[in-house]
Amino acid sequence: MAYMHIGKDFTPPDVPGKVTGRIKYAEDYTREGMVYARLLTSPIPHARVLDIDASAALAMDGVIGILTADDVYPDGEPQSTGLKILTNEPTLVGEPILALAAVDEKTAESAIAQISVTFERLPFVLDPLDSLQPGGADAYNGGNTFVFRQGFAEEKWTADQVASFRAGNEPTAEPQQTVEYGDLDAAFGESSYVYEGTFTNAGYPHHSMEPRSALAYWEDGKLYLHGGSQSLTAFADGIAGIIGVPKEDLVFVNAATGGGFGQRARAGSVPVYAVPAKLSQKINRPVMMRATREEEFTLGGARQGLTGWIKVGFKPDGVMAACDLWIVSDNGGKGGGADAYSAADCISVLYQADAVRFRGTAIGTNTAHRGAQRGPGQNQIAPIISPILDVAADELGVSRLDIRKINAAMTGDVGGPQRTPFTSAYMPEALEQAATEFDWEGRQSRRRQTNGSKVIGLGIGQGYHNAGRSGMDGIVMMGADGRLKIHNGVGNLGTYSYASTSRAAAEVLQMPWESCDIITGRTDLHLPITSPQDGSNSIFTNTRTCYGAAQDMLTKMKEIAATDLGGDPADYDISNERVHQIADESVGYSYAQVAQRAIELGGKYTGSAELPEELAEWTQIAVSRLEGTGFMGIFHDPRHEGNPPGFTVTACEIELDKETGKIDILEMISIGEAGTIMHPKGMDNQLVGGAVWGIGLSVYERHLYDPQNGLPASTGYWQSKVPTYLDTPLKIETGWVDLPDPENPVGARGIGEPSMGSVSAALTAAITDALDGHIFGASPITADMIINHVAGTSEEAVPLAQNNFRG
Amino acid sequence: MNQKLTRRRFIKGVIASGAAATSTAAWYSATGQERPSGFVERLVRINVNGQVRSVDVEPQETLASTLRYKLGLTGTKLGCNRGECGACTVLVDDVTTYACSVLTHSMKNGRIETVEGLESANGDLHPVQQAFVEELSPQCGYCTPGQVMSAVGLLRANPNPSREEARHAMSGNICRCGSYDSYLDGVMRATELIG
Amino acid sequence: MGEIVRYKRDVWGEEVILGVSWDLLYVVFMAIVILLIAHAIIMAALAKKNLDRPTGDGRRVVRHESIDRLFHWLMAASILVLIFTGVAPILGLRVAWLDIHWISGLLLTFLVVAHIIRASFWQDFKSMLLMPKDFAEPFDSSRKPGKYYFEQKGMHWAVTVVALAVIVTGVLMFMQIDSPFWDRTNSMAEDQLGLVFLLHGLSTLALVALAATHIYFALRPEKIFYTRSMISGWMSEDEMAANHDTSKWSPKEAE
Amino acid sequence: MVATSHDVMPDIELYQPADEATALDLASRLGNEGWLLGGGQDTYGWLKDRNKTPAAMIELTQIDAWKGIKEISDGIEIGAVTTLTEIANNPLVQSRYGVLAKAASVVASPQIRNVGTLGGNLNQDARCWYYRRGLDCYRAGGNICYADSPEGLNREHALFGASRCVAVSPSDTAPALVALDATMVVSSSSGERLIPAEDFFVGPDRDILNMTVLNDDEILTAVRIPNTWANAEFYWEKVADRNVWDFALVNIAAVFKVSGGTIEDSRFACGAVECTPRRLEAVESEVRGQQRSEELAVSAGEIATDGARALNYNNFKIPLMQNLVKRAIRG
Repeated sequence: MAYMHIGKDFTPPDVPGKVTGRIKYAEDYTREGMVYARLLTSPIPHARVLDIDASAALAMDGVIGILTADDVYPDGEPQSTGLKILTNEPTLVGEPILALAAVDEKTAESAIAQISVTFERLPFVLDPLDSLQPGGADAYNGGNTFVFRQGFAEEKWTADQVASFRAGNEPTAEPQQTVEYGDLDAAFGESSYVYEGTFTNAGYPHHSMEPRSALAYWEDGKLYLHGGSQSLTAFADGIAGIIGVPKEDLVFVNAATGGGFGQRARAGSVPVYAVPAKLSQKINRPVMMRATREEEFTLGGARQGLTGWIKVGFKPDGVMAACDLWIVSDNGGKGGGADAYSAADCISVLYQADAVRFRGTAIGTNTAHRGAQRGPGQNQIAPIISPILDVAADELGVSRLDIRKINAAMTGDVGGPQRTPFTSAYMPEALEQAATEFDWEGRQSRRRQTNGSKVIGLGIGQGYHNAGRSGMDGIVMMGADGRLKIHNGVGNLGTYSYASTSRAAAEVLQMPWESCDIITGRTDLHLPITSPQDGSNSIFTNTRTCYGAAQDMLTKMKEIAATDLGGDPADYDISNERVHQIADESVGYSYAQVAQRAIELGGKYTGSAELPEELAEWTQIAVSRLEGTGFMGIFHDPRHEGNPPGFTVTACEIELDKETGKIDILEMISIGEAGTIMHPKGMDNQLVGGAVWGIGLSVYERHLYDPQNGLPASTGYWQSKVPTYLDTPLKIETGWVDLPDPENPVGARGIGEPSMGSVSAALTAAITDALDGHIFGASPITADMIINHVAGTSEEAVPLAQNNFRG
Repeated sequence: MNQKLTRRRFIKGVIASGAAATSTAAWYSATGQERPSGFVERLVRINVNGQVRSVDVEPQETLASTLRYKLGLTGTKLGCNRGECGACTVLVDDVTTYACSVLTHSMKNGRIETVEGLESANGDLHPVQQAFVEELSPQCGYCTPGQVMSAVGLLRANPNPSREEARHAMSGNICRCGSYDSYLDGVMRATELIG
Repeated sequence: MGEIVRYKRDVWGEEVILGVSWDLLYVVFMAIVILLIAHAIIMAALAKKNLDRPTGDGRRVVRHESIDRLFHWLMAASILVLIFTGVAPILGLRVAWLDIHWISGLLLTFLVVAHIIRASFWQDFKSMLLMPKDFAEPFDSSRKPGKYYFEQKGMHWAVTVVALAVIVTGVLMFMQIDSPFWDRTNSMAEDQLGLVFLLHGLSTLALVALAATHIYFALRPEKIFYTRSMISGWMSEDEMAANHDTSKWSPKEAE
Repeated sequence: MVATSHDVMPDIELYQPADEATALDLASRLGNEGWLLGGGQDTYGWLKDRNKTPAAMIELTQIDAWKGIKEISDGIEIGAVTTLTEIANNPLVQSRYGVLAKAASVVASPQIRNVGTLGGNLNQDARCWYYRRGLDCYRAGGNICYADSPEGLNREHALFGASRCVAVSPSDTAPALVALDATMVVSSSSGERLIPAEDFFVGPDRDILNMTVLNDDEILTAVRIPNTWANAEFYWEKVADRNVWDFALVNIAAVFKVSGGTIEDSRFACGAVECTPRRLEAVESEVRGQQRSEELAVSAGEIATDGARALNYNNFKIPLMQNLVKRAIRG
């Protein structure tokens, strides 16, 4: 289809502000009378606050006040996992206990040093398997796991069960969760190659560039909150609840966010924004709470670490017959996510196994909180499963590309334990495109070629994430100037999806981009509800809403024109910012005119009547404030059917130095399969960005805690090893399949998460390739692990440990 | 308060016959001595983006603090405040420098440039900025001012770098979004714009 | 100055004992020097009255068997080495002291244990026992002691207590460093560790004071024949008669 | 009293002496309350964290006499506050002492090299994570090592010369200077002393609180590199996790006098395996008079790690160090 906007590059309106430094992040704002808050955080991994003596601090010059958990939770803290605003029951080092406000940060820091907190030290644990041991410590007060609607519970295995798992065997304990489909035994029976082994994924920290600083002040009964988030209205909707301010009284200002990869999608991940809000309320001054990099590590949280056992069977032709997966996941100090289930789901989707069984147990540890972050489960399992596929291919004499093609998902297939059909799926096309552009076949002659201590490894890998939601709302407005105002509640997290989804509205109305304004950045501009911008969903979810709202406006334009100018709405079409009769283009209204007429007519044309049912409360507030101010197109998106997948395929060639353990990625190409491409440069950014994340996951990023005392050791960029320019390829080639998805009006699906998984899959496959098929069963695979493997030395590591060095 | 008493300090105490070291300022005032020469004056005139500004700068103040909180130049970002990310990169006499990890007093004789000072008088973007827009180099944008400054510093020293040279020159800037490839595209595009 | 105990923060930020304040080393050292100088001055002032010292000529009796002398000097050497190696880093001397320190410490421990066993079973243990009646000895010039006079016994037992304290804490500290026999762990809680360091430090200070006093008296002109006896083993009958009660101590004649 | 994350520079005095005499006078007057400031890249983190609390900083970078690279009768002299970037790009250093130019060019990141000085790189403090966190460990004057234990995070720690503290020398330029047999020029108000590079660094057995033999009143003002190893064949390699910012897991600097394929003489130094740069004299004697060969490389590599005592997670440094020695000998 020939689109006016879709699939074309454009400059999102915030880009100039980013290159000039003009765009404002939360900490760039000031406010008359602003004071500075700093946090006092727990130095102890698991403790109970017995007493806080802040008298000396409060007596200091320049100290304004403090905020404690008792202020925040006058009726007691919620007894569940999940992050709290402040707590008297810290379950990890760095958890905020109180905040202190002073005239400047230096004073605040000095004053905090004068606060005396008496703790009761409680037993702590840093690895789920240690907690599962009989007598092992529990991370939470009341257990090591939290059962929804039931509360804390304690789960223990026998010592033998833990030891046997650590020794590499299938866990024999009862899992918390079991999901399966197909006849597992029969499928393994059909298999001619079966791999079985344990694996460990370290968690990886969020570490967005902008620490989660926030500014809050109250004016005329309204709370103004400046903070960074991935989602604008979805986040505001949630944080209002956490702070306890009515939605209509919260103005959330968030023009730009310095990085969001999952942990800033939902307010529940950032309850600390309530600290300046509540402190400001208490001391009646604007409060800027600046978070340090170290605090950002703790507040920002991390992806779950997984410790698992996997058994995969392949039929003689390479078809994946069965996959049996048993995962103990690390829920951290504040509860975690469902990564382990998603890992199994991902294997089912990507490799279309005949039978899959997933068993899982999630256990808390006194480490950073875990949650949404670029590819929950799918990306952790990518570096584990991909080398297994390669070893199977070699064993079965199938090419490594073919084994992926044979098992690839396509339209009409189903995936996951729920056997959900895809809205569309073009994995074979993506594989083919990657192989062609990379010259996969041609490169096979270079496979395992050596040059001194260096050896070439080739890898190809796939990534997947469910990439689309629905059920949100859309609003477009037009004033008498005829400009289209697209009210977009999507967060500005750097993907530019707030802009590219808006282009669906412009497309519907055939509106030149110069005549469009995206209304976003702060909620007092009256924005509709959206889904949180996690799970690669924005493009799919919000093209639907923007498209729908513009469609509504288009319908209304035709109605007005038909009413005023005669004929039936169906007799009208649009072009060149006019709505006109198809038969006689001279009969019609300019958009400015039709908007003027709509405003005169009022009623449903200005949002005063006939609103869609089921509009979210948040959207209703926005509409009520926009009502009568202009021509309104409004839409509530019905639910879609099926699973809109985001797929990627990556191929890479590496040179691995067996003497130094260093890996040089010589070439890399990533192909996206995300339906219609909305914004090529944006797509390219997601692919190259995901690649850097995939490289970090596979070979660099660490999540270290000292087992002796529970202190986090990877709180900064240096210790957590976020990849740099020189750890990533000089050039990452990208491409995309670009076939439309039927469940989206413009054919688009999301891509953010899979772009990381396929890179991790390809890179670890290449490492395994370079090391003659050695499977580490771990992420990351760091230089020391490679050196030890090659030299035959080993470290005295605890097997399957997640937050420390692994064996 | 730290009760730590290092052994060396004890030795010094013995040698100096028990004269305990204290804060120097207190020591000088207590002993009635004049401060040694070289003590810094707080009020300094610094050249930022071509303008000379008078600022009251604390002795220990970092350049990033002065720029952001005294001069309101918030384009210079604090990502880590520890020289581990590069978001605060500015140019001092054309040399890329972490503003979080130098003292304003150390740089006061230099020509300081921040991302706010790159546009021409008529508001045109600097070629690097223009190229970064064209190539959609930034993602979240938080590291972008630092990336821009590193690229500008590179192109002043080497107007025609190879992509490999560019990535080495840019390597002191972390981009957590992973937009390195797009930034390098931007740098290469900028070399074309500069011509 | 003025503090006795140094504190530090444990790994979770809570204040715990770090050890003794080494300022006290200076204090103890100065105090001992002043006391001993004062003693020397007083003794010098009183010197005229004590002109007729016993002579070392004439018949000799055995005061210390060669094995005892060997024990003494080995202990003395190890203690001096321990003090020097322990104090050197405090004084800021850059010497690789730790290995010498723990090796000497082990030697001292061995000697002390051996000495305790020997003294308990093979030596005249009673001769060193400090009895209540002995406390009258310094105030009654008519009372003469057996083999060891009151101050010697006092010194011996003070050194015993302090040396045992230093050894016990030293062994605990030794277990906290890597050695040829084991790899260290962090099994001891930091507050306990601090207490051990404190006791080791305090006993070190006491040992420094005792060692200084001991050496001072060993070098005093009126006592130097004891030092000679610790080197050569004998004292003269004259010396014995002047200072000891032969009814309580009857040594055999020296060869 | 409770741990909190600090981020703001606390009050501290700053002196910017313009000449040598004033600087030396300040160093002597302030003693250990004065913090010598080169480029400050190993300063502000300490101060912001409030883990080091000197009363004043003495900035040395305004003193022109201590800057720059010049030829002297025997080799070259590099002022201690010369930036690493300048050293890496200096034609004299590049042509005659390539091993140092290479080492300087891979320190940390470009911006750090732009302000970071040679003196600062040589005098930088241990990078042990526990120590940097401000824990009261041995090196901080405490009575415990958190890293040297079965569970401690000691992947980056020492193979040799540990004595209670197991931190390693983090410097890249230090091994290069040891290999080049450089001399440190150390000044104080009472005069100047010359210290061979090898003796400039001190292990925890001799001084657990300091990484160098500099006294409180002393300033490293220059480094002299003799002609002995000018234009020698050299090998430099740094293996770190990431190629920017990270400190070496192991680095190696080696210089060779080779004649007709025979190694007549050589000097080897490795960093990050001991608290000081580790000179590999046994390797030097092993290769003396030998032809470069794979066999020689292997045997010398094994000799290099004689006496290594690995902790729980740094075993890998043994093969890594052996491999780097091998690579140096292969050329």
